[in-house]
Formats: sequence, C-alpha cells, structure tokens
Amino acid sequence: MIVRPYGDTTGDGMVQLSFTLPIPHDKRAEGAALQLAGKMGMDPAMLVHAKQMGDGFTFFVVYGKVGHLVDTDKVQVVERDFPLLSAKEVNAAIKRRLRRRLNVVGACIGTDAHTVGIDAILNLKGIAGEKGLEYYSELSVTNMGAQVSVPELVETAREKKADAVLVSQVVTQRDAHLHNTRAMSAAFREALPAGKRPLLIVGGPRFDELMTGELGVDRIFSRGTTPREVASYLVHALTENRA
Amino acid sequence: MIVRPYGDTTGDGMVQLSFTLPIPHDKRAEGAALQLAGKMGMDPAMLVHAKQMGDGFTFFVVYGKVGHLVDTDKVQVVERDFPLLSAKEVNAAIKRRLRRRLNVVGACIGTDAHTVGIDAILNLKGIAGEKGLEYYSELSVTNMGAQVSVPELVETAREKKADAVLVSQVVTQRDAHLHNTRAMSAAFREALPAGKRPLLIVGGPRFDELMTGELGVDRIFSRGTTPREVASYLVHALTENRA
Amino acid sequence: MAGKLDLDPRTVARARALAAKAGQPVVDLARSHTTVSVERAVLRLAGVHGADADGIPWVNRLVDAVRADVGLGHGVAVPVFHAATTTGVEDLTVLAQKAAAGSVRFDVPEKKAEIATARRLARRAAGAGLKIVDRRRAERDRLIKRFGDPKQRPWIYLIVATGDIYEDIPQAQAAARAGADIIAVIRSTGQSLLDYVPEGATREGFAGTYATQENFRLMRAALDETSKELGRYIRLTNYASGLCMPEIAALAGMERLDMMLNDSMYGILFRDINPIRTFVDQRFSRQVHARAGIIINTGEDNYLTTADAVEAAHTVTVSQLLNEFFAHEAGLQDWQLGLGHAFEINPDLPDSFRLELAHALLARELFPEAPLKWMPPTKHMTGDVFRGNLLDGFFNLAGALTGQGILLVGMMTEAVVTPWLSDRDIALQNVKYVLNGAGNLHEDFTPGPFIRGRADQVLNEAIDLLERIVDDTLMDAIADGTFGLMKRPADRGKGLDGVARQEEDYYNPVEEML
Amino acid sequence: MAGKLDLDPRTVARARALAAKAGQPVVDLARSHTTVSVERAVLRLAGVHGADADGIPWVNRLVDAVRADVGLGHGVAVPVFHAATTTGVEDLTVLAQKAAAGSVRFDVPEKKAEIATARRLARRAAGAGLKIVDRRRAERDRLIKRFGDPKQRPWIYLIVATGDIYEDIPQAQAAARAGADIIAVIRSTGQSLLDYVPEGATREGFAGTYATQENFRLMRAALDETSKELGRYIRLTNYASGLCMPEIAALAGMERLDMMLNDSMYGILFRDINPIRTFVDQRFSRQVHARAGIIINTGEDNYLTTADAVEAAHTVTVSQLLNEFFAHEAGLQDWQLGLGHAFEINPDLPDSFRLELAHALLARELFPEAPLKWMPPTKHMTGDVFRGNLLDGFFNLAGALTGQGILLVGMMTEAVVTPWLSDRDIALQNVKYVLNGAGNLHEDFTPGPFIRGRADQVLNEAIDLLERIVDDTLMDAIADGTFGLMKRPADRGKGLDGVARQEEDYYNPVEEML
Ligand code: B12
Ligand code: B12
Ligand SMILES: Cc1ncc(COP(=O)(O)O)c(C=O)c1O
Ligand SMILES: Cc1ncc(COP(=O)(O)O)c(C=O)c1O
Repeated sequence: MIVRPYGDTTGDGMVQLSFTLPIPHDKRAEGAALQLAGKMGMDPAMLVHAKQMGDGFTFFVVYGKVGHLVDTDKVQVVERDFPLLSAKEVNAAIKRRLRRRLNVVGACIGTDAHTVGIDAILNLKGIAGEKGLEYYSELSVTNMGAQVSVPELVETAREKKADAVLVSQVVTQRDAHLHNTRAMSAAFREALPAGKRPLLIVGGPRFDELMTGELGVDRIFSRGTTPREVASYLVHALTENRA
Repeated sequence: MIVRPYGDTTGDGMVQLSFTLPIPHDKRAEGAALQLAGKMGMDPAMLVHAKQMGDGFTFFVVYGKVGHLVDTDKVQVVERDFPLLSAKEVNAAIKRRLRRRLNVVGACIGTDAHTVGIDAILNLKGIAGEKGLEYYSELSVTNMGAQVSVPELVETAREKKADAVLVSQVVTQRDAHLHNTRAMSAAFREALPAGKRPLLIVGGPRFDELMTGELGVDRIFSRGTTPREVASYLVHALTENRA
Repeated sequence: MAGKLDLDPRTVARARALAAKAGQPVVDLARSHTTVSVERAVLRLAGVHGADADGIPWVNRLVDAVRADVGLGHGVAVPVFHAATTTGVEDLTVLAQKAAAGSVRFDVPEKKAEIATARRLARRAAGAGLKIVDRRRAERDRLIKRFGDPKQRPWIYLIVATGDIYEDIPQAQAAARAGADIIAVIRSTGQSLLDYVPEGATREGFAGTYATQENFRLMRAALDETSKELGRYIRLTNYASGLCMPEIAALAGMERLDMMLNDSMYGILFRDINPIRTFVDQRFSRQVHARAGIIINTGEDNYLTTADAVEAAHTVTVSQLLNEFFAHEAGLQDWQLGLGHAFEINPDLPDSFRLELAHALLARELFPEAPLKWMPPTKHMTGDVFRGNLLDGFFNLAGALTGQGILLVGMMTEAVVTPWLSDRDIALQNVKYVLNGAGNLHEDFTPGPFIRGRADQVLNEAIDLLERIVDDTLMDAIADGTFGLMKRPADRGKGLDGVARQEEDYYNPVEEML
Repeated sequence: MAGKLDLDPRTVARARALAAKAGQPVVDLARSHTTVSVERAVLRLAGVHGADADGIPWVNRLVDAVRADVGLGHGVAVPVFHAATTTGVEDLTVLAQKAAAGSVRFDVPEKKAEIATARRLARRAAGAGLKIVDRRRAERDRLIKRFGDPKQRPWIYLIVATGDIYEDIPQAQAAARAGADIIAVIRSTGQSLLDYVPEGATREGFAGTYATQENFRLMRAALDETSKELGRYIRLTNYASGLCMPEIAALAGMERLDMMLNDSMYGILFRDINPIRTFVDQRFSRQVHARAGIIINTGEDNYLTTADAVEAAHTVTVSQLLNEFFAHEAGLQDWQLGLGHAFEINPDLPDSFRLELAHALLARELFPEAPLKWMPPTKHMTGDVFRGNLLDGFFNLAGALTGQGILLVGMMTEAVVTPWLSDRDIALQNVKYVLNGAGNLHEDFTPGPFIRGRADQVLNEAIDLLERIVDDTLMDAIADGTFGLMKRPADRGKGLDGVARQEEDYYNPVEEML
C-alpha cells in the first residue's frame, strides 16, 4: 500500500520538523532553515517559529508537505517469526527437546549501568504483568548486573555453559551501544569456536532490529520487549534450529 | 557558509520530526515511518514514539541525523533593499517628492476576517510600540476592514485614487491566501492599465516573501512586520522608483 | 465550588440589575422587528426545504417574493398560507418554486376569516416543525439516559474543521473515542456572511465545513453510532451566529444538535453584521434553542483576541451579564448558558496564571448554575508548538481549579494550522493528564488576597462600565468600541436591509408557540 | 512556607532520633577506617598532581607504593613525609615518580621525633591545600556579593553533557544566559568506577564529560566570565560519588565548584560500590565539602527510577533523614544540604499530581532550612516529547508550589537523548513560564485532607522503616534491597580492597584540620 503523511486530509502529506542551526537568527537563517526543509522534501514548507539561543544558534519549527510516498510493502521489519508461547509451553518445549535446563547469562556491558531493562527481562518480577525468565523453571538464569566488562562476560558464559547470552545497552550517545555490541560479539567469536558459541542476543530501546548482521549478533530486541517474547525466541532458536 | 543541524555537537546533523501515517500501529507501520524518515534524508533515524489514534492512524516521533548540508550563501531572501525611515523622514520624503498625500487602501479580502494584522499596520494604535500608518500625516489611509470582496476593493481603490493597496490574508487552509491574492492582482490588472495600477502589497503570517512574481504583487510582508517597514517601503517604491 | 471569592451578594445583585436595565431597550427593539432570516426560519419549521439549481434555498426565494409583494412587516406566514389556500398549492416548497417563477402573487388578506384561516394553517404547519424539535429533544433525553453523560467535569469540547464533511466524520469519531465529549464542527470562513443556508452534504469549506441541514444530520447520525459504541452520549455543536442565526437554530433543533454558538453581539462585533439585525435574530434563535433544549455558547472569548485580556477583563463580565439577561428573556434556563471566557492573558505577564484564575473564578461564582465554556489560549500561541502544549496544560489546570463546565481543548498548532488529527490526540492527552492528575486540586485551592482582590476589581470595573452603558445605551457602547475594540454603529453593517419593523398585524406562528 | 501540613513535631523528632540511632554504627565504622581514595585526597591537598604516561595520576602511584610497603592503616601522610625527609625529595610529585620507579621505600618511623616531624610537614603541606580551599571559598563569597544570587527560588539547575569540555563550555554559557543559575556537568558513564581521577582537559566522554581538575578549572573560569556578563553568580556542579569521592571533593574545593552530588548510599546502590568503602569515603568527602562551603546534592531521586514512587515514597524520606544525619556529623550546615527527591509518580495514576505535592511538601517541611533539590520526571517520560514538555511543566509547578530550593530542569527528550541545546532552551522557557506566571500560587495553596493525609502516611511509614533498620542495622537494610530495590551486601561490591582499618597510630593531617 502507498500512503502519505496525514495532517487533516487524506494525501496532504503534512509533517512537523524542528532543529537547530549553528547560526544567529536573521532572515538568512530563516532561509537556511527552509533550504534544509526543502532538501528533506518539504514543499511548500512554512517556517512557523524561529528563536535565537545564545549568540550563534537558532531553533526552528517548520511545518509543511512532503512529496515522498511511503510504500508499506517495501518496509523491512523483523516480524516475529516464531510462535509466542506461554511459560508452560516454553518449559515443556525445553524439557522435551533439550532434556536439560537452558542456561542464560545476562548483563549490561561497557559502562552502561541501566539495569532496569535487562532486569525486566530476567528477574522474577518481570514487566507489564509478565514474569521474567527466572520464573521459567527450565531456564537457569545468571544476571551479572551492570558495567560488566566483555572479558568477564565471556568468562562467565563459558563457566555457566551459556546457551544464550543476553546483553543490554541503553546509552547510545556517540553510538556507545553499537561499539560495545560489536566488541562483545567479536570477543565471543574469538574466544569460542562456531559450534560452541552461545546465541547472542542484544536489547535496548534504541536498537534497530535489522542490524543483527552488522553487529554480529543473532537477534536484537528493542522498545517494549516482554520476557515471553524472549523466552519464546530462545525456544525457537535453541531447540528448533539447533537441536 | 556550510552548516548542518546541531543537536549537541557540531556537525551531528540531528533533527526531530513528527507526523501521522494513515495506517494502524504495528511493526510494519514503524518501518513505514522509518522509511519516510529515510526518504527525508534521516540516517540513522530513531523511532522514539508511536501511538495509534482511532482505528487507522498512527502518530510518530522520529529523531535522527540528516546528511544534508545547508549552504547559507545559496539562501534566497528578500532582504530589506530600502532604508528604514522614521515617521518624520517618511512624511518629509512624501512631501518633498510627491507634493501630495499618499493614498493607501487596506483590506482583508475574501472570507478572511482576521483584521488584527492589517489593523496593526494601518490603525493609529500600531503594534510593538510603533504607531500605524494612520499616524503618518502624509499618508491618507482607508481601512476597509474584513471580508471585503475583490470588486469592492478595486472600486474603492479607484475611487480613492489609491497609490498603494494593502491586502491581508491570514487563513491558509487549502491555500486560500494564495488563491485570493491571485484573484485580487488579476482583477487589478484587468481593471486598470499598467501605469494607473496601484502598488499591490500583500501580508500575512504564512506568506513566502519570495512569491511576489507568482502572485502578481509588488511586495509581500510576513510574520512580525512593523508599520515603519511598510511606510519606508511605500516611500521607496512610490517616490523613488516611480516618481 | 462556589464561595471561594466571598463576593458581596449586593454587588452581584447590582451588576445584574444594571445589565437588565441596559438590555431592556434592546429587547424592546427585538420584539418590534423581524428579519428575513426570522421569517425563513418560520418557513423552514413549516416544512419548506431544498434549493434551486443555483443552490439558493427555496425559503429564500419564497421570503424574497413575499417581501417584494407586501413587505416583511406583517410576517410571511399569513401571506404565504393565504396564497397556499387561494392557489390550492399546499406544499410550500412547490409554492416557493412557483413564486420564484413569478406565477404566484402574495398579499395580506383583509378579511378576518381569511386571516384566521391563514394563521391557523400557519400554526399547524409550524407546529409540525416544532413537534420535530420536541421529538428530537425527547430523543436526546432518552439517549443521554441510555448512554450517559460524561463522567467528569469539565466536558471536553473538540473542534473538527477539515472543510469536508466526509473527512470530518471519521475525525470526529476518532476524537470521541479518544475522549472528546463534545464535537464542534467549525464552519467554513465566510459562511456567517451568507444570507442563506447552503444545502446538502459539502466537501469544499475553507478552514471549516459548511453548516447545512444534511451535514448536521450526517454528523449527528455518526456520533449516535459512536455514542452507542462508547456508552457515552457525544454532543454535537455548530454555529448559529451570522446572518442566518434563526434558520440555523431551527435546523439545529430539527437535527438534534446539542449546543450552538450563539452570542448576542458576536455577529455585530466580529462579522460587522448590523446591530439591529443581530439583536432581532439572536432573540428568535434563542427562543428556538430554548425549545430544543440546546445549550448556547456565547463568544466573550473573542474580545480577548483583539483587546488585552487584563485591561478588558471587565468587558467580558459585562457581556456575560448581558448575554445572561438576553438569554433568560428568550426563555433559556441557567443550565443552557454556556457563557464564554478565555485564557488569553499574555503569558509573559508576572502572575499571569493567577490572574487567569481570578477571572475564571469570578465568572464561575457570578454564574454558579451555568455550564461556563472555557476557551484556550489563542492570541499568545506561536509557532513554538512545544510551548503551546505547555500553555494548554496550564489552561486545562485553570479550568479544573475553577470548576469550568465546558473545556474547549486547546491545540499546540493554534498559530499554525487548523487542528490536525494528531494535534487533537496530543491535546486530549494533555487534558486527560491534567484532569486525572490534578483535577481535584481545587480541594487545595483557597484563593489568597491577590486573586480575591483581582476578582473584586474586575467586578467593580464591570459595574462602572454597566452604569455608563445604562446612561449611554448599549447601542452607543457598541458603536464606541467598548467590546473587543470593535466600533459598530447601529446604522451600519451587513444585513440591515433584511430588517423590518413589525406592523400592527405582524404574525409569527412560531414565536406564538414558543 | 512551612507549616502547611501541620506535622506533629514529636513525630518529626522521633523520626530524626531514629535516623541518628540507625546511622551511628555507620559513623563509627567510617571513623575507624580509611581508603585509598581518602589517602589520595590527602596527598592531592598536600600538592601532588599530574599523571604518568599511561594517565595514572601520581597520587595513585604514591599511595600504591606506600600501601605495598606499609599498608594503609597508618595513613599515608606520615610514611610519605618521612620518606620526603629521609630522601630529601621535598616535592611530593617527584617523590611519587621515584616511588613508581621503585627507588624509594616507605616505612612508618618508630621514633617519636621522626613521627612528629613527618606529621608537622604533612600538616603544613595539607594545610596549604586547605588554604587554597579556604581562599576559593572566600572568593566565592566575594563573587556572590559582587554578582548576586539568583533573584528567584528555586534556583534553576541545568545539565550539560556533551562529553567534550570544549562543547560543554559554550553550551553552559548559553544555558546561563538563557536563565540557568546552576550548571552541572555530568560525568562520562563509567567514571565513577574508575579508581583514579583522569587528568587534563577531555573531549571523549560518553553521555557525559570526565570530571578532571582541568575540566573543573576551565568550566569555572568560563562561568566566572558569564557571571560577570550576567551580573549573577552562576554555580557549577559536578559529581563526587564513586570510587574517588574524597579526591574529587578535594579537587572541587580547590577549583571552587559550588555544589557536588554526594550521597551516602548512591555509590552502593547504583554503582555496586562496597558499602564500607562508600561510607568511609562519603564521610571524608563531606568534611571537605563542609570546609569548602559546597552544597551537597543527595540522590534519593534515583530510588524512584527503579522502585515505584508511591510504594517507595517513605524510603526517600528515610534516606533523606540518614543523609541529614551523616551530613551534620561530617560538619555540613543545613544550608548545604541539597536533599534529593523527585517527581516520578506514574502520571496515569489518579491524583498523581497531588500525591507529588504531598511528597514534596513533606520533604519541605521536614527539612525547612535545607535547599532541597527537586528532580524532574524521568522514568515515565517517553519519546512523546510533547507530553514530556507538559509533564515537566507540572513538575515545575509542583516545585514552585512546595517551595523547593533547587530545581533540576526536566528535558522533553529525557527518554531519547542527552539534552540538546534546544532542549535546554525549551526547558528553560518552560521553567520561566511557570515561575513567572504561577510562582506565587503557593499563596493560594492550602493542602486539604488528601494531601495532608498522604504526607502523614508517608512519614509514619518512614518511622516504621527506621524502627526496622535500627533493629536490623543499616548494613542489613541495604543488603535486603530496602532502597531502590537494590540488594547490596556489606562484603561485596567494587572497591572493597581499597579499604583499610585504621591502626592505632593512624594519622590524617586533613581530617585533623577539618
Ligand atoms: C532509570 C534511568 C537511570 C537510572 C538507572 C537505574 C538502573 N539501575 O537501571 C540512573 C538514575 C542510575 C541513571 C543514570 C544515568 N543515566 Co539514565 N536513565 C534512566 C531512564 C529514566 C529510564 C530507563 C529505564 O529504566 N527504562 C525502562 C526499561 C524497562 O526500559 P528499557 O531499558 O528500554 O528496556 C526495555 C527494552 O529496551 C528491552 N531491553 C532492554 N535491554 C534489553 C536486553 C535484552 C537482552 C532484551 C532481550 C531486551 C532488552 O526490554 C526492556 C523491557 O521492555 C532513562 C530515560 C527514559 N525515560 O527512558 C535515562 C537514560 C537512559 N539515562 C541516560 C543517561 C545519559 C544516564 C547517565 C549516563 C547520566 C550521567 N552521565 O550521569 C547516568 C549513568 C548511567 C550509566 N553509567 O549508564 C540517557 C541515555 C542517553 C542516550 N540515549 O545515550 C537517558 C535516555 C536519559 C537522557 N535523556 O539523558 N539512569
Ligand atoms: C485573533 C484570531 C481570530 C479572531 C479574529 C479577530 C479579528 N478581528 O481579527 C476571531 C476569533 C474572530 C477568529 C476567527 C476565526 N479564525 Co482565527 N485566529 C486568531 C488568532 C488567535 C490570532 C491572529 C492574530 O490576530 N494575530 C496577530 C496579528 C498581529 O498577526 P498577523 O495577523 O500575523 O499580522 C502580522 C503580519 O502577518 C503582518 N501582516 C498581516 N497582514 C498584513 C497585511 C499587510 C498589507 C502587511 C504589510 C502586513 C500584514 O503584519 C502583522 C503585524 O506584524 C490566530 C491564531 C494565532 N495565534 O495566530 C487564529 C487563526 C488565524 N484563525 C484561524 C481560523 C481557521 C479562524 C476561523 C476561520 C475559524 C472558524 N472556521 O470559525 C474563524 C473565522 C475567521 C474568518 N472568517 O476569517 C486559523 C487559520 C488557520 C489557517 N492557517 O488557515 C488560526 C491560525 C487558528 C487555527 N490554528 O485554527 N480568529
Ligand atoms: C459566538 C460565536 N459565534 C460564531 C463564531 C464563529 O463564527 P464564524 O463562522 O462567523 O467564524 C464564533 C467564533 O469564535 C463565536 O464565538
Ligand atoms: C548522588 C549522585 N551521585 C552521582 C550520580 C551520577 O553518578 P555516575 O557518574 O556514577 O553516573 C548521581 C546521578 O544521578 C547521583 O544522584
């Protein structure tokens, strides 16, 4: 399906945009703002607000119409390609197919100390009314907490014979999450031969789920992930594909 | 000068964008939103908020980096190409060069009833501490008020021997301001021969000052215009260029 | 909620008495005149409908024909029904068509019996129209009973204005689902100056959608569906003000609109409609609204878009008192008085929010039984939509703190565009946050000397102004720019030629039955 | 401002007494231990500066060397100054270099006279450091006198965090010009777990800029300029918490920082630093802050990012009481206690805003002389930046209504990015609107039963919890997840190996002089 942005009429293509340019406010600056809007495909673009901040910066708000068409058929998304199981089904599947508990090691790596997200996935308490992975009797969970270094993580994963390693990254400034994830997957590739490597899962609110290849991980989870989704994926990836 | 948008670091290119797509919220919709952001030149783009509204619409907020460069030297603006005069100077110039009072007719045309803007320019009271054109002893001002039809305006302009006609347009939905302005300038072209035609000035908060040619007017004034600017322009255009 | 300001009841009583004194001459004027639109409204209730090929409604054609033949001063009812009898054309719409074709002439019968017959027929026909209005009112009562009123006060009022009724409908339904209690379909700019009501479903309005009987019907039907779906009766609002106030009031009654913008002076001040025309039209339209159980919304908020909200605060109070007087006189009950006021003080002014509270609370306590309509900031909104949403939040808070009845939801894009779908959603979210999180804050709100002092000051300034108006007449005050800085002399403005002094034998079957 | 809740003074006194009882064992522990960072702080005050080629500061090298030779338990001052005497290397930085190269050995002199000499020299050297601190404090007093304090309360506190000190500086100056009274430069993530303080001007932090003496100096100098330009003394804040609390406190004192984040338990709970290490470090660092006239900011707000703000409200109160007790014990005055709390209740909760008012007012009235630090919503912020700006507005209002001392300005992009330049501008505009328009609304704010009841409830829950802590010990409470749901046993956590029990002859010239 082809769609356009919608302001108040089908097809009107209206969007709102704001940004700062590192120049003082004058007519030329307003023109510069409109030039940017134009390059982004806004035509006509209405500059509705401009405010100088300090000496050399100006903030702009622009409204206008974009000509771009959005083709929903061309959208690439990581659709859930596995069934969403209940805790019971997860446990049953692991028991039946793996005949042992599945080992999961989780951590926030690098200097990131945002544990709420990974705790929501791992800890009993869970999130949004769903219990975390610790609740699943057939999962054995080790939560290493925050600011774990990559060598520590690899070591613990080896020690615990981890089937899956779950890593959380919340801080994205200067692409810290991408750097850390790449460092982590590289370390696992270096430390363990292909067959022995645990499933690498990374999660956090600002990840693009399409980047698995680039980051060298098996799966990425983003905003609003629930423990059940992760557990179901583990079953799918570790008991169906591999076992 | 070449600049880029500025989030918190020089050259980071960061902008904020929001819009609605006429599709329900799901992963595909989020992908569609990112597709649009991509087409606008945002890369990487972070989808930070998505909310379904009613059955078939979703609102998105996207942050991200644009690659576009803004070249401030290429910006086209209507710079003030005439000196900003005081009321005294305006009056003196008219007296000296025209030797009669200059006739100005103003109106909100079409169905537009927003008179605050044109009143700010014409009425004694003025705006932002500046008196309006009525204050200028050498200007004779006729303010026709709101919802004036184009034939009425042409008639009055003829009757008052208007040197300049000042038209205000505030409502822009469905480009009403553009349609009305074009109709107005066409009517003057039809009714009066080139030499007899008054100076046509149009104003309103959402006009693009570069559109004079397209709209068939002599000058466009936009947000934040002050009476002095208009008076100075009148002197410039009517006593220097023509007289 | 009342009683936080400790207003002196004697001062309040004095203000009301002055308003009555100032308003009475205008009522007398209204009672002694009629207008083309009043007469067309009578014919609409009597069953004339449809329009000619140019879109001019048959009621216009018919009234114009009668007027050409005998003038308006007798009312059109008797000439029209007399002609119907004499020509044997009982269907008035057909009669109108014939009149337009010049094949019918109208006169005022001389014979008592003929007059009596014409009047009886007129009464019966117009009565049928009023019966529809009554049925609609009963229907509304039933639906409210079934679906229920909004759970919270203030009721949440949202504007839809795409210009296309078929875009408006889904947007209105979405807004209701998202929490709106009242949907207002704004009219196309300029409709208020049309001296006729357009016909049919329309798709081409500018910054608003034409008010037509069919558009009313379509939207009401859609909202009935949504009311059912939501288990909450969604009210529908439109605009009466303008050259066709009486007719639109009649159509609103027949299509079960629930609220109507109807101000005694808005048309004069903001549309440059002739004062007498407006006062006559507003009286009749309000009588119809009274019958239809419609809540009116007055337009004091508009004054503050042109005048300064602090300097002119007392003009709002004066206008509310006048609107109340005129409304009561036309038969409206207190619960039908959605008196308007607005959050329009310059936000840069120190204590601006507390001044807003003082003004809003004054209105609340002067009109304790009226469902005041609280209007959002517009004048000081800019293209800075982030700031706009913040201002709207404080507007919502002021509404909750001072117990307003109807909250017109402010839009962050006020200074930019007519509301987008997403603007409404953001705005409703704003309202919900404020009402849910701070809706009961009035329990902790006990105005101190600053707020009480300001309310007293405004009330006293209002009394001073009313005294001046009583001395000079309201017509002169309007001519002098007292309200919204607009100067509107009684002998100027649009639509004056549609006004006529009532003759001795003036007859209006609708007014008789109201 | 005080007195709106009618708190029972006996209940309040009981809460304080319980906090003292719960805190005393921890104070005893802190007085009987030292840490590598305390000792390094002593050496920094005594004049050691600079770092080796790997960026490891000479103070670290020196303390490590002393420790390797004689342990920490005697304090490093005597061994170091003894070595300086015996080797004749009076410049301690040179001594550190030699020690790192292995060419100096340390021991604890046995002779009384030698001890006395070493102590005297240590006192003199450290005294010189404290004199710098004293001079800086006097300088601050002078500048405040010259430029003035902010005109309004709360003071407006803004964060800068580009990671690059040279981007931070213009941003901080712009923020001050736009209205900020306090600039906080957030540290790079992870610095708090470094067991050394980086050196020099830095440009590569993640989501924050390294806290270094040079960065402190550069920013303070820039803000002095801006203070002059604005005629208002702009305060500078940084973070003490972490493995280097005492050293950073010393550097802050020497570079005239004005406020420091310094919480008695933050490092334990949120950085998994060993509890004993933290308690020892915080005590010493607070003694230094007391001397430097620095206002501390505690971190109770953080609990509400992990625990629920309603359920855990009383843990905030308990922690504030403990922070107060520890602060007083370390010599801080009430005006230096920027106790933390936050607007973190789920905005969807009915009456959420009034609950916030109850909590904020409780803190206000429990600590009437302290410049409470009021933290904005973070947990319930989402990518919906329009809603975010609204929430921040209500946060600002709550701050004004309850008389908070320091307002950390909330950012609409809280859930998205570290603040952009424009975010700060929008946020400041928000603060200004609220303080200007509604800053005096407290005059009209008289808490009703709901707010008063909630405050009472939280206070009583706090007392219950304090009673449990007195019974079980604070260490056990921390181990049990009482605060912020974090479980931190006393024998775990980072930095434990840097703790040593003080020997009989422990000597610390700085502590002696504080
Ligand atoms: C709580 C919080 C804190 C707490 C953290 C407490 C704790 N123990 O976690 C405290 C107060 C300590 C803190 C500190 C800091 N914070 Co903080 N913090 C937040 C906050 C308010 C909420 C984050 C949160 O808990 N979200 C709720 C959880 C449930 O959501 P989530 O993390 O997205 O997780 C979900 C999914 O993403 C996914 N998921 C996440 N991880 C994983 C992993 C796997 C394997 C899977 C499958 C799924 C998954 O599933 C989860 C459940 O659905 C955000 C702002 C915000 N509102 O988002 C800022 C925020 C994340 N913090 C930020 C910053 C910068 C910091 C500091 C670095 C500031 C400083 N320099 O001092 C410090 C230092 C922290 C550090 N070293 O990392 C920035 C990050 C900016 C950026 N994009 O780079 C934010 C966005 C605030 C801001 N705008 O500046 N913070
Ligand atoms: C005040 C106001 C009204 C008042 C008007 C009173 C009056 N007598 O003017 C009332 C309440 C009557 C009103 C009604 C309506 N309004 Co109105 N109104 C506004 C409001 C709040 C402020 C406009 C204003 O006065 N600005 C202040 C003046 C000084 O600024 P200005 O007009 O830009 O003028 C300056 C410059 O532009 C320039 N300028 C302007 N004209 C000219 C002319 C010349 C020759 C020159 C040289 C310069 C110049 O100089 C001026 C001084 O600097 C705006 C929202 C907003 N905050 O902007 C909506 C707004 C303009 N209204 C709007 C609408 C839709 C309406 C209605 C049509 C709604 C309806 N359907 O009922 C009605 C009908 C009006 C009609 N038929 O036109 C929309 C327009 C949307 C759009 N972009 O198309 C707005 C933006 C609100 C919204 N978001 O929906 N409105
Ligand atoms: C009382 C009243 N009537 C009518 C209107 C709108 O009328 P029009 O359709 O003329 O713009 C308003 C607008 O604010 C109003 O307040
Ligand atoms: C008391 C206290 N100290 C320190 C910090 C930040 O420390 P870090 O640099 O470890 O993130 C905070 C953060 O909110 C805090 O509240």
